[in-house]
Amino acid sequence: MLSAVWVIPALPLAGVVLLLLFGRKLGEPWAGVLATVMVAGSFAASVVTYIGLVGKDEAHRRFLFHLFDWLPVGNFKVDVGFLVDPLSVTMVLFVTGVGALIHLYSIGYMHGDKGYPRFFLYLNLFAFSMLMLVLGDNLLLTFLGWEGVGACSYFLISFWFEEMPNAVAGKKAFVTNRVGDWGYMLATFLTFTALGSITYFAKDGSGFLQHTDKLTLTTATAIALLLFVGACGKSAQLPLYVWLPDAMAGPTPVSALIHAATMVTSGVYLMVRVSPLLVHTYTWMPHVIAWVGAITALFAATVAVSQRDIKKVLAYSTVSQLGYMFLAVGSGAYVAAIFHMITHAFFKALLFLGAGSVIHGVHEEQDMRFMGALRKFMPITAGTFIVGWLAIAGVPPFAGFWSKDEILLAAWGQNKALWAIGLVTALLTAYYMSRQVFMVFFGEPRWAKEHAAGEVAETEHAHDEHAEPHESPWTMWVPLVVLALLAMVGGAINLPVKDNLRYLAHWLDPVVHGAEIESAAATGTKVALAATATIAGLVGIALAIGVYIQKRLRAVEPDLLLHAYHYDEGISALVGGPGEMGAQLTADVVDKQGIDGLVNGAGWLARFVGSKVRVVQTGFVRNYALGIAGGAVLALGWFLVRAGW
Amino acid sequence: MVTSVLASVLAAEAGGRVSGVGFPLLTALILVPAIGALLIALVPRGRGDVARLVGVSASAATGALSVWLVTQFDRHDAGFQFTSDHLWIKDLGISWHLGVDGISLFLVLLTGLLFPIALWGVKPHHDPKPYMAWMLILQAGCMGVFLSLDLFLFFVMFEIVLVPMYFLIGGWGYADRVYAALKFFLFTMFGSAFMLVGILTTAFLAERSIGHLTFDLVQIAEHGDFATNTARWLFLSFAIAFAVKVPVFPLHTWLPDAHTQAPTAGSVILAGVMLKLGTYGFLRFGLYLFPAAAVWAAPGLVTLGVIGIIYGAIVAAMQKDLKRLVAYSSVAHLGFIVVGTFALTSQGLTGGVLQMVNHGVSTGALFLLVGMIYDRRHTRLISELGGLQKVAPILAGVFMVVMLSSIGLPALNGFVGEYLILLGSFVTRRWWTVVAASGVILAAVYLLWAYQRVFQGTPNEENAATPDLNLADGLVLAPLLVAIVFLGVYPKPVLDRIEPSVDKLVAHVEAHSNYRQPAVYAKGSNK
Amino acid sequence: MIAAASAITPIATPRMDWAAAAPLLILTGAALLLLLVSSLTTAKPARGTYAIVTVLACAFSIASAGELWARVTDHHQGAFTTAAGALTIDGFSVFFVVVISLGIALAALLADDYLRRENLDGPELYVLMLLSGAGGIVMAMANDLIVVFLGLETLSIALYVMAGYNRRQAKSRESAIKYFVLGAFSSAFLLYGIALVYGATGSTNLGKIATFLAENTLESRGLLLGGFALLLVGLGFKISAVPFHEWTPDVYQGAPTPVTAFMASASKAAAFAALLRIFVSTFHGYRLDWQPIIWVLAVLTLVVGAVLAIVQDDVKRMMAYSSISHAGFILVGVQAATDRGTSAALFYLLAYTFMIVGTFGVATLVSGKGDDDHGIDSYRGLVRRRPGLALTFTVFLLAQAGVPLTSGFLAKFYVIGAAVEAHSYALAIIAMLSSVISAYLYLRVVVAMYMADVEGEPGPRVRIPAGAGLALAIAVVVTIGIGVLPGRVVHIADRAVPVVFAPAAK
Amino acid sequence: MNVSPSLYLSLSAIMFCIGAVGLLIRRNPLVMFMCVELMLNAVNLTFVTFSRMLNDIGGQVVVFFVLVVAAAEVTVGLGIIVSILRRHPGTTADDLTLLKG
Repeated sequence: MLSAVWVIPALPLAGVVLLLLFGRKLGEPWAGVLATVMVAGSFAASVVTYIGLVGKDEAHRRFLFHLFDWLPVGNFKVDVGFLVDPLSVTMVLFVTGVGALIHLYSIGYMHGDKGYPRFFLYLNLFAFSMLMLVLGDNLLLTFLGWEGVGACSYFLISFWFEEMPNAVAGKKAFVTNRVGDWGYMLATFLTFTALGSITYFAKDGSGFLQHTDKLTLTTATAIALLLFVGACGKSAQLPLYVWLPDAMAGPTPVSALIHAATMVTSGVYLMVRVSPLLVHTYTWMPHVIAWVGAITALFAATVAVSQRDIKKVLAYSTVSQLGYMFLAVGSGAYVAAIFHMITHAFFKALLFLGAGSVIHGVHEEQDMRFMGALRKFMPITAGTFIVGWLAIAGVPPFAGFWSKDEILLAAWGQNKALWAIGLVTALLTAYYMSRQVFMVFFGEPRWAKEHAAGEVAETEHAHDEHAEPHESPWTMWVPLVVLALLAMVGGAINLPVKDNLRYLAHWLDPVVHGAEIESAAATGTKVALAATATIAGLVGIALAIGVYIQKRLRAVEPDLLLHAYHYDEGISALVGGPGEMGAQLTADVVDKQGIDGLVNGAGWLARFVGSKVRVVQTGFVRNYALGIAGGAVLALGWFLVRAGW
Repeated sequence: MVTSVLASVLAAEAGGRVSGVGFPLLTALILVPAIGALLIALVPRGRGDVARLVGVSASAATGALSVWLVTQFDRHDAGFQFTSDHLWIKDLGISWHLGVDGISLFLVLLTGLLFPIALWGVKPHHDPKPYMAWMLILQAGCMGVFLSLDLFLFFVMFEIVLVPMYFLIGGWGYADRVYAALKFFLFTMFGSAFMLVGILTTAFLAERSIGHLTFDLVQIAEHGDFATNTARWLFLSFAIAFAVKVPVFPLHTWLPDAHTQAPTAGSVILAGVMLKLGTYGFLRFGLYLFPAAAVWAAPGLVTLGVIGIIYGAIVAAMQKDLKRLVAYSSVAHLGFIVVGTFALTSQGLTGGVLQMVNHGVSTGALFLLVGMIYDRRHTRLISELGGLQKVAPILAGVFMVVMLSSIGLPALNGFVGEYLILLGSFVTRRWWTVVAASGVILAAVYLLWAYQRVFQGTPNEENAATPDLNLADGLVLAPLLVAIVFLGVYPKPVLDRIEPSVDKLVAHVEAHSNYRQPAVYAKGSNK
Repeated sequence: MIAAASAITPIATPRMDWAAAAPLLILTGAALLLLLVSSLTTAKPARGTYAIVTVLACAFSIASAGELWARVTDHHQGAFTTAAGALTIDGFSVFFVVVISLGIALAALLADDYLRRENLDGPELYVLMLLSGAGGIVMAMANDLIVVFLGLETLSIALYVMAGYNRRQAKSRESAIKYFVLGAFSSAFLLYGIALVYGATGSTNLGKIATFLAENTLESRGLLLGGFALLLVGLGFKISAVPFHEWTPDVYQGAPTPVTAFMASASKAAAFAALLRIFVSTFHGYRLDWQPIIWVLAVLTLVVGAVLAIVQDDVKRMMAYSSISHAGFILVGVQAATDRGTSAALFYLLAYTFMIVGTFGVATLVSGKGDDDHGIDSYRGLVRRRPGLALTFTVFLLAQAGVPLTSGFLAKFYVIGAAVEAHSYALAIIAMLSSVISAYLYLRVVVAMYMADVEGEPGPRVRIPAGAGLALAIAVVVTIGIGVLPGRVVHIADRAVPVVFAPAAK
Repeated sequence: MNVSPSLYLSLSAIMFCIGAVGLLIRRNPLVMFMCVELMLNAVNLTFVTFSRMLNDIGGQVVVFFVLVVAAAEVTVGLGIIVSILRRHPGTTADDLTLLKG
């Protein structure tokens, strides 16, 4: 039953083809239904595969499925084939699962959009690419998915292309990702030239992960670094995170699916996938990953504190949480990374969809300053959103608590400073999420004011509709509820309380075996750390209450943070200013005037010389005769010299 | 004029040595379009429709022949197949020597198929009769270049293609066409000037070691031996001609003018086929003829290739004319091919050859699309376009796919070529590759930016009136789109046919120079 | 000539092989016939009679040349001299008989209608052409410097008159006198050169000179080399090599166009024949002395011709300059001083004859009545008025530019090959680059014909008379024919290298 | 008295140069033409001298040819010159500059 694995990506692909051909005919809602069914189907297939894999004993939980040769040239062989092992299956499960839910959600959310079929076409294409990324049995096939999801996110971010900002955001996402892909490509070259293969595992044992020990320290580190560059691009880590906040320009389900749950985590997946290689790198390499992760986490958390756009907050929070995952990877806690990835997928998807539902409810308003008290109008959304909040804030027993705790524990083992940063981030996370919840669902309604004031252009159309915020249709809240449940109990897949309850750890063991660093900390320390983390979370919440509910404390929302330390603006200014000027210079001065100038100059020179020389042709016979005589004299001269006279 | 010789040659074929299928397939590939041109000359004036019919069918027939050639091609034979060899000018040892191998096979196919598409897809704005005739002569010439195995014959074909293209640009081009046509002709002739001297010198020097004067490529390549420095000079004399044709930075400035001013079909052929004359020349008459010198020159050429990649992209990004932008993108793409060629590894060369085809398909399609946009909007200025995706979604979608292939998105053809090239050059030219790879970022920058400005945003009223693609346009583009996807997803059949010849070439280079292909690339060697 | 021979031995008149001199006799005979008949009969003959007679004469001389070719290429006999070693009959001279006869015939075809158009009708031009042609053939056959001189003068004197043939036209008169004065001037140099060589070697007979130079080494070479210099001046003038070229544009432009065609083809060919036989063959041993000068002349001729051509706006003058640049190309073949160089030059001359006659033929037609309207503007949009003519002209232009599958390309290829074989790489490259420059001017004309936007008046309709049409047709067919299947001609040219005979010792 | 032939040669050389220079500096077509004649005769002198030095009759024979040629040139030349002077009396060589450039 494992060999049915090809069905998993095949279904969404079929969806793509069908939508491409008949999308317009199907129209709403059937296009959406079709797409949803396809992804749901591949979820089912994933479950089947999962069962199939569980059926095998731990040692043999790796299944290779060869489809066809892709790029066979000389010694370089890359096939299109799938690698089924605990890691990929885990990914597949939650990608298709969460994916299916979000598809379902979109049916309602995209209601009435003229691009309805196109949207689901893209979504399915994305699902397909993501599955290729996860299932691919070699770096290049993963890269195919890798770039595929990049392209899809480009399509989806600029989905409403009539608005130039969306288009720009999409382009920015693609290009920034490309910077990362540049590193990824080089990594594949280096891997191939060092080990003669870029296949993860091969039946004949020629897969590069099967003999990473042959690598020199330097090469291994170089490969790891380059792959990490790719990961930074895809998973929005410093310094390449800039595209993610802008990506919120896309429809909210997209933000939930691509920019929270699945695509952005693929960097983490990649790192875990090559964990056998990471162990052979210089000891400083993991630190690099950990520190980049930690700093990003803190950086983004601080920025989230003063964002006003409901989605921007979640965006920065996503960046921050991804930072967490890299912190985990860097600390050798691969399981924790995956664990957090999953739980994060649950609660962040939940939060985004909730946000979407809110935006939907208040008629495309995204500025939290014009919300408030919405819990009365959209109870389900509010309830589920609150669950998500508690989960991300790390309040036990919600999913977030467990995974975050694991990471902090690992960080503690790696480096106390990292742990400290993690802790502060946890506090901030709790704080800004509480801030969001309070601003949106509690306090006094400000949306009414907003309509009275009638500011903000994009809500004009809201007037003709009934101004009251309203709950969303079932297609939208059903996924919310499901995700909320998952966000509540998701932690159960890896409970540290008893070893045999750490399912995920055991499950993933074959993959990360040898790379995973088990925390050496005594149970007491563990408990203490857990407690500290929880307290930090609660403190954050408390502060938020103080600021936004009781209004005892003044809100700290400096512009510096609102503008994300002007990092993004700085880069844009650099590219748009000197960068573009330089390019313009190259095009106009160097190319047109310089090189082409030379070419035309040559032609001009010939004509110029001609026009000067032709005056010799005076028309006077005597001058012509002079020419002959002169020639004669010169010729005579030469010959007489030759003759030695 | 081409036809008369071909007629006589084909007549001679019966007696001649012909391998492969029973009848002189390669000669026919050159002859059929040439005769088509002759037929068109007989068509009465004012019967443009007839001329067009003849033109399209003749070029389509050639395309069919080239397809048949591919089916008959023996993928296990790395040498020249379907060869036909006849003395042409006895006293100078010049012969009508044709042959095809994995390197030229798909270029022949490309030439065979791109012409009918361009001829059928784009109607000339006036005088269809001479237009069609010139086009067919052009096709014959291009075929000749890819098929000829005789230095003289090659040069003849290499030069003769200038004339039809000159007339096509000058006669059916846009505002600045005369300047562009002259520039194109003279610039290329300048390059060929050196090559002609080079060819003659090669032949006369080879005469010593071979014993009799001959211009036969194979004989000279196998038996002619040249002093190290002589070989280098000779290589350079060829290289200049090819570098102009490719074009390699800094000899590229004829390209933007020619491509922009040429009529749409002309641009398609220029970019799709004629640029390959240069890169193909580098392979066949650079590496094969002067292996050692090529190895010696490789660093320089790879450097120029890399410069081309970056430079072309930067300049392209700043263009205000969409067609000119695409033209400059060719400079960048051809840069990749040069890098791959002079990486001197199986992957690099195979990727290079494949990329020639890919570029032909993608850029050909791009020029078709730009032409369609121009026909609808009568402007190519990016600033005057905008928001077309709203009114012409299919056009936008097709453009998007082609563009992504040009950017090098995996699962589309562009990626396969570029990846193999970079992979192939990574060991032999590591740091060059690192820089070259950044070309894929820049490609995304200028193309996406262009797409954004042309297709996204809200259309103003002129643009709002733009009609979408009609069925005919779709049918023209369909084969190209199929090729784009097929070559991206399942290039194996193509690679399998290219690779043996490439390996043979690499082996030839290794045999005649101190160069050794890094073990990791060579077949069979497994670390 | 016979006199020259009998001057040596008064008693025995030298054996004269009349068959060998057949081409000469035919041409001169035809000339005299035309004169006689036309002066004796008062009735005006049917139009075109003169031209037909001339063409027939040329046909016969070519036929006789065919006979001779069979003889000289026959192993038993091979090349031979006649008229007491004054004339050499070898592949070389036979080849030139053909080239020059062709030149006359084609020019005559052009002249036929032209003369009526300019109402200058009459036999004189044909007579002059035939005689001048005969002179040219004498130059090609000459085995004696004096015979060369005689041939040259016969050629030139007739040409002086032909240049001024269009009496009513000031330009024509001017070109005549310029050509005359400078021609006489330069032939004086030639003569002086002959004198010096005579003084140095004791003979004017090429054969004797060759053997003398081969057998003795001169203690002082001054006299001989001085002779070289002056011979080069004289011949350089005729082939219009820079700096002896300045008459060319003026005369070519001023002379009646058919005459220009004749000058550019036949007379140039004859001059090169002399140059090749004297320098490449006779003075072969001294090539190290004269090659450098030829090198310089070639470069100057190539570049100056090309550069000055591109700034002209009068097509006729343009072609005059481009003909200079072509002379440079032929000089490249001469400079090689090898058999291949000679064959290359021969091939070039043959190919060029057709190209240039065709070119000036088109000019004749396009200029229209008055033969004055040669500005490039009169070619604007010719393709609309006369697509056939435009295409024909395009062929000639591209051939001159050296585009493959035309005779012009093969000529260049051949010449450059010779240069390369002789290791004059620099010269080869310079030549090719200059051809790129001159390509510009040919393309300019093409642009005018095809790409000039013809708003406004399309210009007068061009009449294509039968004779000229035939000439152009022949020229275009041959130009492409030789370009596509040159094997035969190359084979002939290869075997047409001059032979220098020492007369049988008496 | 016997005169060294080199004197004759020098004399002829000088005559030749005089003729050449004359043609370069004079404007009257007739006079220019005479200069050419002078040059030709200078050459004749050279021939005769050489033929004496080499005592080979050929050189002297040449002179006759040259004279004949010269005569022929005269007839044609005068014809051309006259045809011009008849239309524009007093034309000098420098007035003939329609063709130039």
